[in-house]
Amino acid sequence: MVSTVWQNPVLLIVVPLGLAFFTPIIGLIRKELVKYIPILGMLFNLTLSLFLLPKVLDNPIIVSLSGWKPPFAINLFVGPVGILFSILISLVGLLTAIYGINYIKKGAVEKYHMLFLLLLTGATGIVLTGDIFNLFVFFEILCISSYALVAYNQDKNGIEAATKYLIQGSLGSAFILLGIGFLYGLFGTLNMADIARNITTVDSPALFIAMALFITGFGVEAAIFPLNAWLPDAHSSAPSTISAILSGIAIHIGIYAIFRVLYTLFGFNSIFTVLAVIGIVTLLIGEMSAFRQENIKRVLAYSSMGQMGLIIFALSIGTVDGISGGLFQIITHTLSKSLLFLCVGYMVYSTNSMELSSLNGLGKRMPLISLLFTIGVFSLIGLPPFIGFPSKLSIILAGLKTGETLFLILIVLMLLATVIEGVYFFRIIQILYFKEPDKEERFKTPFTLLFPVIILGLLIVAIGIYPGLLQEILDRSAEIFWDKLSYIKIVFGG
Amino acid sequence: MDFLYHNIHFIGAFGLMFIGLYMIAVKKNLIKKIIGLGFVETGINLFLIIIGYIKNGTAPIFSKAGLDPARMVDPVPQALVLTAIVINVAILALALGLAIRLYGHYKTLNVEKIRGLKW
Amino acid sequence: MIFITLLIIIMLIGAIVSCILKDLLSAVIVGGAVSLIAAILFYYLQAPDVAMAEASIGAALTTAIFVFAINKTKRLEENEENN
Amino acid sequence: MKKIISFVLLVIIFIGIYFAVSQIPYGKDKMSVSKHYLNNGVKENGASNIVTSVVLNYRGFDTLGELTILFIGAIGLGVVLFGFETKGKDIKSPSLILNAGSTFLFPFILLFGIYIFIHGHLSPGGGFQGGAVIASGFLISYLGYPKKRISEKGIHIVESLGGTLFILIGLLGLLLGGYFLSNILPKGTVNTLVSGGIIPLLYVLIGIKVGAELAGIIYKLME
Repeated sequence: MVSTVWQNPVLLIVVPLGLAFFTPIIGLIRKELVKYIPILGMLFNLTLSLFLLPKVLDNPIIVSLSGWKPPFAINLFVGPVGILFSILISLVGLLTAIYGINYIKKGAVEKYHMLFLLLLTGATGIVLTGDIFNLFVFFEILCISSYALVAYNQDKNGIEAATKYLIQGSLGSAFILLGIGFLYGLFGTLNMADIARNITTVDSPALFIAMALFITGFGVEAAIFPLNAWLPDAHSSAPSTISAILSGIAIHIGIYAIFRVLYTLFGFNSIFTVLAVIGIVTLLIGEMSAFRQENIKRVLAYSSMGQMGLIIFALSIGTVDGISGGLFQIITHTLSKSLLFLCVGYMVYSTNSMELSSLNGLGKRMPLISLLFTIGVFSLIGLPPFIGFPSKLSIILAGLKTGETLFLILIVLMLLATVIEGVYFFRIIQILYFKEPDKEERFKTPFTLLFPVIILGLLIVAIGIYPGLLQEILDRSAEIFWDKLSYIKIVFGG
Repeated sequence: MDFLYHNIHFIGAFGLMFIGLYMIAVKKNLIKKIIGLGFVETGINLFLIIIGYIKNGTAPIFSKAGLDPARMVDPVPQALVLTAIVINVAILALALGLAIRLYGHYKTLNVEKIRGLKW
Repeated sequence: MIFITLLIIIMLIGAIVSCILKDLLSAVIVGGAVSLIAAILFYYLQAPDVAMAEASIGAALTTAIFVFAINKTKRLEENEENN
Repeated sequence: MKKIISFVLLVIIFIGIYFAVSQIPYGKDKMSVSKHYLNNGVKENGASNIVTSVVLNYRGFDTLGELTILFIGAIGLGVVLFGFETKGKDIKSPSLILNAGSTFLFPFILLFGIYIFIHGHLSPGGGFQGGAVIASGFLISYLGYPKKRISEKGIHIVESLGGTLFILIGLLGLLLGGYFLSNILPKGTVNTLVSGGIIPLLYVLIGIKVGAELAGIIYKLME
């Protein structure tokens, strides 16, 4: 038994949590050590998740906690989607933590690293848990630590954005708790598989209200169209490392939560059409607002909003292909957007300004960063040979495969949005390369800032050239993500 | 009257939530909004406890012999509400911290006078 | 039952009063009272654990935190805010 | 105008919620999982307070998350208020009554808090309630002596140790019992102080940690 303890998936949550709890004591011993703790935790998570991936592709693992079988105790459902997300979280978390070593210098540095680790732990917990209230608890961990981190710079914008985010986000959480109350009142259990097993036994109005509450609540975090007022402010005024995490991970976790609840618990079909339309509306609004911005980080934030719409659309197509495409797009967006935010973080750090005009001619002053920025942009637009191309293609193919007129129209709108996206991103690239720089001197980039960005760039190119590497895993994940009956069967065994 | 009699607990819980949501939506003072947030959470907690209540039930504690488990109220919502109360205090403390900082920057808590905040 | 009905009505009136009051400090104190009544309701709903938690955390500590925060900001809600 | 619109919207939402609630009968027995807890909880965990059993064993993972959230709340407040200079109104020096009263009350409040969390598995109350009582003891001692502060370092050490030990006990359960947070210690006789396996132990840790964290939050907002 002892030999298998170290590969128990619960360690993915517990080890970073324990490290975060232990950090203040380490900080008392030596202050410099604190900034290496997130790296340690994420390195552990990355190794363990990569180790677990081949196993869960065959059979998802059910981990019951505190010694009782589900539904009597909380259980983790460690399926391929969960592990895939866990790999993404720990990869981006690791790279961002390395970036943060030299980037975060002012303010409560120790506390920043603790909150950073806890945010990532919360995200990991959400994707692994199989209990609806446990999901809420981890969701709160994610949200509250991001409220605090958005305010980290303590300037006017940061505090304002954090306040706005906090009020809207905690209202969303309140709705989720209310929805959980309804579900508990109807079924007397909190285990998702147990609820899913019984969900046909109740008439629809109460269930519909519960579902609406869940979509609203998680939708605040996922930035679905009418609920996304906080996003551009929060993502643009946070420190760049946190913007990368929020844009690259937190909002995807919101989407994961929505679709986990919808696929596994409710399984309604009519709502998906509505969600697909909302997704495309979010996409168009996001891209059009990004078009008008003059602040580089706000451009990226609005573009994140647009990408969220695209992912929601893909996941609401309602076929395995669509889900696979949506998951692929999540990976694309995570890698590209964190790359972009990290690059921009360095540009803003060097030029001390977030205005687009201050980026004039940076292509000559910091060639490598600008090159990587261009890779990220091309990948987001969906140009070959970068990762964005196969993912967007698979979404379009999945939509066309359904053969419905509505989806056809939506895909045309999506292509239109891509064109808008292309225009404003090419404008930035033109500013980077074809405007005359104010000064001639070159910036020197420290290695800890350069290394994560280069890794992300390499990953984008590598997966873009060999998308087949990922495709099988994604298809298998999509099957398990979508299939409610097998979820119930796996949890209860037999 | 009969309706009131049977639903008075639910009216209490949802009335509190209603007032809280109204305060968040309409009031312009940040502290008032935060008080409203507290009311919403208290209302939801009340709702959860009401769900677990059984008429003439006893508290789920076997403090003396002869208590019948079938007559006890549901312990799970109580556990959930314990969690929710603690979460609530963390959120409120953070919100008040932010309000203090915001006041330091703008010398007002009226969200309409604070530049970027559109609610 | 009548007692509980009365409590709930007082609680709701307290919440409305806290919504209307211009003086933030009084609003917060009334809010604390609402929490306290909620704690009594929890007790009558056979949840003594929750009642204790709500009374000690929800009513006492939260009110204290609010009072400290108001001490650092402004006590009165400005007049034009309520039109 | 905005008032009326919000009011109408809220009324519509709540009518919808009313229809949903009408499907959940008040005061009826709706349990499915909890039946198991009520019938077997004492046997399985040895704690006579079933709520404690649920909080610390059946749903112990939630409690770990909850502790984390309070931890985040305290740290986050530190991040938000970092380097914020005092602008609060001057506090008058307290009267003799407050001064003497707080000196006199402080140890008793502390003792009461400790009593609450040590008896968490037997009677209502537990770590969170006891921790809150302890924090209010610190609040009163502050009101009596505004100049006197407990050290922030001490608070950090206590909350950090509490959390780490909680996780270590959980991991010990994983190592010896095969499941995270499984109840590995002997259950003892029901309704005595030493019963319930790891439950009283965990509640003591939670009580200390919550007390330190809430006291820390209060101190940060007061400064």
